[in-house]
Amino acid sequence: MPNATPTLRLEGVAKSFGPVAALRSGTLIVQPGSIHALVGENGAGKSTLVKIVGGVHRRDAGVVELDGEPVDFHGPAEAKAAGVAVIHQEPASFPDLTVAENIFLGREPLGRFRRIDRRAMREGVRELFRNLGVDLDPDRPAEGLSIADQQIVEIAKAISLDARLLVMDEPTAALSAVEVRRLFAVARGLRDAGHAVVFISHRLDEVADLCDTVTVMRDGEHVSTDAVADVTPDQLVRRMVGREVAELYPKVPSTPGEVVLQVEGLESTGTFHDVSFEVRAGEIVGLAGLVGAGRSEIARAVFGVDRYDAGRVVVGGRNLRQGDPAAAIAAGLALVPEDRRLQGLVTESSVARNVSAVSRRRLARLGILLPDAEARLARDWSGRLEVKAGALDAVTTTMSGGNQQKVVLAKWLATGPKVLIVDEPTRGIDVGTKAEVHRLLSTLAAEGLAVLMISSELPEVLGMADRVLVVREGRIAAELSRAEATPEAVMRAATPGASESESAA
Amino acid sequence: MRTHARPWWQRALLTREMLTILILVVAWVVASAAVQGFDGPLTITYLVLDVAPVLLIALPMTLIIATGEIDLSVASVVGLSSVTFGLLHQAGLGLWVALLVSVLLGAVCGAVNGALVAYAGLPSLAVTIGSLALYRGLAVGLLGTTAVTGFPESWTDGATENLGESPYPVITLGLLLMIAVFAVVLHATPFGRDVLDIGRSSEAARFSGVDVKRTLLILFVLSGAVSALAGVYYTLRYGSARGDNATGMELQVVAAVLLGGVSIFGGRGAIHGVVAGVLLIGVLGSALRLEGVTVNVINIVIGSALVVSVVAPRIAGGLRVRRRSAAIAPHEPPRFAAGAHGDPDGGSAVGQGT
Amino acid sequence: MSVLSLLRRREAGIALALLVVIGVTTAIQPGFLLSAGGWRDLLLTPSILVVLAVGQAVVVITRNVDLSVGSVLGLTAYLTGRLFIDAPDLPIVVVALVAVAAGTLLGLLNGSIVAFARVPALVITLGTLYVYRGVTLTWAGSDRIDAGDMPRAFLGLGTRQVLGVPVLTFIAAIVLVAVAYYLYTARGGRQLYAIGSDPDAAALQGLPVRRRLLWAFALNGALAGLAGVMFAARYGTVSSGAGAGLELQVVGAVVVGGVAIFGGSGTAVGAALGAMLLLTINRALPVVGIPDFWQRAVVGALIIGAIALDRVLANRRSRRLAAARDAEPPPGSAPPGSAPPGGGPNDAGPDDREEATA
Amino acid sequence: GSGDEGGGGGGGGDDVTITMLPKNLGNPYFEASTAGAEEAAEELGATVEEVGPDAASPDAQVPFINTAAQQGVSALVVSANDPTAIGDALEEARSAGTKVVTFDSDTEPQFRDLFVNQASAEGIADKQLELISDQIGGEGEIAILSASANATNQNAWIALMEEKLASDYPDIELVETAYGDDDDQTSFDKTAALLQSHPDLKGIVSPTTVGIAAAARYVSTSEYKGKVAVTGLGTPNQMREYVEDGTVEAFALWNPNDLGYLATQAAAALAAGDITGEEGDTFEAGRLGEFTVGADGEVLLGEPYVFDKSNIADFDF
Ligand SMILES: Nc1ncnc2c1ncn2[C@@H]1O[C@H](COP(=O)(O)OP(=O)(O)OP(=O)(O)O)[C@@H](O)[C@H]1O
Ligand SMILES: Nc1ncnc2c1ncn2[C@@H]1O[C@H](COP(=O)(O)OP(=O)(O)OP(=O)(O)O)[C@@H](O)[C@H]1O
Ligand SMILES: [Mg+2]
Ligand SMILES: [Mg+2]
Repeated sequence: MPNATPTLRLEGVAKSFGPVAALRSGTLIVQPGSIHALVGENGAGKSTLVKIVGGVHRRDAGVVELDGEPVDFHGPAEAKAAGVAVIHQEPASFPDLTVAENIFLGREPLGRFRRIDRRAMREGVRELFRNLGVDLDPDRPAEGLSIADQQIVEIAKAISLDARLLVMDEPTAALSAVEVRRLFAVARGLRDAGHAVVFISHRLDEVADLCDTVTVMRDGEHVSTDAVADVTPDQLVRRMVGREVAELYPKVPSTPGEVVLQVEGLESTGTFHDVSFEVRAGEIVGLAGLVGAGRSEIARAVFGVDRYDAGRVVVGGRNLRQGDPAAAIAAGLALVPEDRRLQGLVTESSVARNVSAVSRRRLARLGILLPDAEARLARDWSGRLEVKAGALDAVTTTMSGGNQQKVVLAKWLATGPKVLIVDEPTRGIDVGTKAEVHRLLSTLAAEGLAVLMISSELPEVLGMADRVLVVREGRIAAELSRAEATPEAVMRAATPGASESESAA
Repeated sequence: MRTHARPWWQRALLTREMLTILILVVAWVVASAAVQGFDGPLTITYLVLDVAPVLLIALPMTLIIATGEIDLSVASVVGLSSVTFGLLHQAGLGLWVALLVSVLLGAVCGAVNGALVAYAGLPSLAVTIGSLALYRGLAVGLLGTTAVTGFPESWTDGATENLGESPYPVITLGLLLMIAVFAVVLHATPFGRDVLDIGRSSEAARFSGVDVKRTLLILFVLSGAVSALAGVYYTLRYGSARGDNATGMELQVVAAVLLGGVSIFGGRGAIHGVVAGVLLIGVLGSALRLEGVTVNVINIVIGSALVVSVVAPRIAGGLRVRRRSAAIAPHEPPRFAAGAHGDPDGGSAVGQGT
Repeated sequence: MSVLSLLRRREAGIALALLVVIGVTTAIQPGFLLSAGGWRDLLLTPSILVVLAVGQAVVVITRNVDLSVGSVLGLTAYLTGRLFIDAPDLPIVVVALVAVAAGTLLGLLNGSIVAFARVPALVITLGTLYVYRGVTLTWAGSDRIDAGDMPRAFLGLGTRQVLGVPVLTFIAAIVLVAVAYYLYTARGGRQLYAIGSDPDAAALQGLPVRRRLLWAFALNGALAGLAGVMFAARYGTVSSGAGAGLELQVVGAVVVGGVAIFGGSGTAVGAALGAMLLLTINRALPVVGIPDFWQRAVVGALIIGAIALDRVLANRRSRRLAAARDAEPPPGSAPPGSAPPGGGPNDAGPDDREEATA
Repeated sequence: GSGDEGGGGGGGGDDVTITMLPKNLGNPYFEASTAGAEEAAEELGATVEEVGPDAASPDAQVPFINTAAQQGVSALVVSANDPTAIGDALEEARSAGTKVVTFDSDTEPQFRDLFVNQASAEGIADKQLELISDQIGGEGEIAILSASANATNQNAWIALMEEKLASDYPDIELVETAYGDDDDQTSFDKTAALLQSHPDLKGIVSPTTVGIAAAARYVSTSEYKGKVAVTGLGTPNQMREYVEDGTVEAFALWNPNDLGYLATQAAAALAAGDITGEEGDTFEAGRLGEFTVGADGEVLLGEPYVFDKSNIADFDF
């Protein structure tokens, strides 16, 4: 390894959010002129580390140095000023501003009288986009940009800073193969110019392709740092997971029964097209695809929180009224949404209130809801799912992600559903809980529940599903049986621009 | 697992509502001791009569604000219902019919607001600023220069009479009934839970099968109908139906509700707090007037109380846990960057001017 | 910017509505526009509201609101008169500057509570609405400033015309141009839009959110102070109740002018046109034969109509954008659904406590 | 009648307390009447306290009436914002032992003990018509700029003026009655609107002090100065400037100071039990001399006084 002063040095950095220790001991040393991969499971603390480097969070403990100088950023502005550019995992664009304004916000080129020079700004954006090989109108509002385009805007913004350290948190998650290659070319150019780049991705092939060094994190701690050439993907996975992968997916075999959920020709302008599939009792159907492929939208439309333009949803032989979640619930549908903080839970409410949120009408006697009935239901289900919380009236904001997810599951299982749709059921959940959730889903399916599982984690889909549907650009691109569903087959079907050398980790 | 993290008395005492109730009690005790004339029986009578309309309207307003919306048109509905009630009486209709029609009209006014907010998705603040002008305009337009008077004594007396020899006006019973109904609805029915859930996260509520739109519509209809009822009371109390009745009362109602501990962002609030908030404003006004303090000072006291009641818990809470970036008034849940939110250091991450 | 895109803007619609109102009314009563007085009143009547609306627009763009403007106007108008009485030797310009400074201070007070305590602007400014008004009432008591108390030269500002344009209209126009220029071409101006568009993203970007909020409230306060001076000059009498109830009219004008109440979009020009439209309609109604009493109803219907129209236009646009994603194959993977529209004000993090159920 | 003991025990006849409740605070007209009240109180050895709402609405007046009842003051002197709306509150105050005198703007007679009338309604209506007719040469269009649409006294005068116009002034046409709500800004804007919508307008009559000042101010700086006559009821201080610059030829008013003085004298006489408010009762009112209670419990101050260039310098209120 080179011995120059590292551009970035983090040692023993820790960060907790209330009771959640997101980062216990983050260590990362990035040399100038190198591209450094940071890998780890969901919730390993990668984004938290990045946010500390970018000045979004302040560390609780540890050392952060830039070019050998200790730094302590009080805000993103200071990090930016110190030459750190960060592409955060969730793009944060301003829908009301134009693309060009989004990119140059706060550092617009100025003309006479300190007035913004829009022409120069537009030219600058065109130049950036030319380098990235994309074709976006700098003057269009950011409102309505696809996730991929938002990501591109973020990338352009970060690159335009010309920083000594560029950190990219899963920039490729939403990009097509072509765009990924262009991004890599830009990153290599920066490296060759002596900049340091940190690259986070769940796709290990990308890591092998682009990076020279790789750091593995697990449960908020540093596990290892090696030259990419020195480790195999299998080794990396084992370090990330901390145990053998197989036991994570305790699949219980079951025999599918009759069709419970049937979706026919579902269509929504700009989002998904001609979506048809069915789910049988006792079956787990996986819905795979790239982020932004439209899987969540399909689930939301089926459940009724979104409307659709054409097609129909049939549950237990009866047509489901569209745009009416209450009807869906009555028909036996349940949806564990992908964003538990925003959609799954009323985080400001207590465990008890969340668990009883859907069932409370059933619990009421003469219209009056007795706290006892509510507490009994909550105690029952949170006990069954082993929710760890101080008390039933504890507010869920402070709970760990895994426990929050269990509360969401408890809420829906308490309704006694026939079909359970789970969207990213284990996102941001630690390994132990993950296995628990998998075991639970598997058991429920064995008891005759129909499960539709959306997941961006390929191993999860492959490990749990009896059948895999692959969504690409809002269309069902392939249906694969458990036997046919290899990582390669799924990725090939999922990636737009045909079957280029994409393969899964 | 335990059901409660704290014993019941701590849970009851450590609420925002208790603060308002405590201040109310202190104000009452101090006024009784120090203000001449305050401890007389007339004080209670006048207090109840004076706060009645604000209290009535504050009840549905509590539910609306608890969902994170607002209804600024209430005082205009009071005016409009006062006018319809008067005109129908003038036209020779029975007062019960007039009352019924006025309340129905109020419900319709509320339904218009509700439809625009819930189904057309328009911001309630803007919509009800518009309907505030619209309904007041209709009221003033309908009655023009005149006021309708000459309501039967039996009705006007009913609005102000005391219960037997007690200092409590008859309407106290009605008020208590309304308070009880709204308290039960908000705190002990699934509907009330829906209301609070919508205020905390309307997105999550929708994903739990709550019909957010219908709930909002119901609340606005309720607000319109109760405001209209308050309008009828107003008319009878003053024996005069006028288009400009209760002008500006919307801000009094909102101030009382917020003083009672309801969060303007929604999701938090309790009826007993709001009742205390309404009474607190009434008691302060009554005591200060008895002391010969003029309206101006009363305005200052009420305004400061409002600001302090919002800022103080913030500062107190901020010392315990520095909380997240809510620098900005009514705002949507962020679509992204969930991580940036829970940051306990958010305070320092925001707005570092160089 | 091309002529076509200029015509398609939201402001063009309001301008058109304004022209129609003026046109129809003039056709019925030519003096409405074609007499010296008509022309003057057309320009003069809205000038104070224009100044207030432009200031309010800046605050609303940041996803806040300032309900205390009416009270600030009252206080500064009275201050103006008081200064003329108590310090008759002060030049008019100094008096005006003192009043503007006082407005700025009051605005800063609002802004700092909102920005530092992080509490909703609606509540805070509702509180200061009462407080500022109370201060004026206490200070003024039954006192009133009469025309005779103020210098003629100052009162002249309220009525004098230069080149056929009233002085106050000139002032309003200068304010409008300056603020519009700032909002459109200054970095700080664009940041106000960013803050209103997504406050959390703005913080994540490292924008100086607090400083900008303070600045927005201060600017609004300063303009309310200026409006107070204009009020004193135009009406010649200032009592402690001056400007009472003006806040809702101002917010109404801003909303009619196409400034979204949830921040992030709208222009100063729109707000100014909204103010002109409201007051011109007010004056036109009696001329076209609609009695006085119905004016407020028409104004209310207009406000509601304007917001509804905005929503229809926004829906059309997002549908178009969604359809566009299907039409031209996007560079990236498939487009996800656009953001849900509207969205209630929630999740801004009040205290983490369950409300008492007992 | 629960306040009897408290009121009687504490004060009795020697300690007369009077509450002065004008339509609203911040109105120079009432400032003058309160000054008169204080003058009278001082002469009588009574105490007078002025209270009132910031806006002229009846519902805002009620709490102050209630407060007076709670305090058990000897007498309440009030200018009513509505003839009936404050009636109940006044009755309760009276049953608590407080004497009620209305001045300037009356309630219905059963709600008060006395009404001190500034001038008879006929007198006021006649005087204003006389003034406007003189100023516009006896013919043409005129408009009225009133206070709020519900003001009792305004409406009574306007009704009388309309009658008189029809019978005695056939060549004068009343084209519109506008309402300025006793608010400067509204009155000012309403004046502009009146002139706008009636290009042939010859004169404006504003029977309210706020309205006439606003109208005069608008006209004085417009092209209408000297062409459109402005008259009505105003205070000399507010109107001096416009009389001197020729915008206004003449206007009328009684002396509000005297009005407050007389109302307070009457209130004290009631409180002392000297009079009961019956028709024919007489009482001594300090510097104003002796007054007799007329029909319906009315006490008449006198004829309105006309102010013009020749005499306006002699007054300061
Ligand atoms: N603001 C926060 N408040 C509470 N917990 C948080 C917060 N941000 C992150 N966490 C928790 O900290 C842990 C680490 O999260 P982080 O986002 O850093 O993971 P990650 O490695 O980036 O995962 P992914 O691969 O899914 O992006 C998770 O358990 C997460 O739920
Ligand atoms: N332009 C946008 N503005 C706001 N939110 C968006 C936008 N695009 C996508 N989203 C949201 O981001 C989330 C992820 O995208 P989406 O659901 O379309 O893809 P998906 O196939 O379900 O991907 P995944 O579930 O793997 O994240 C969704 O909740 C969607 O509503
Ligand atoms: Mg991450
Ligand atoms: Mg998804």
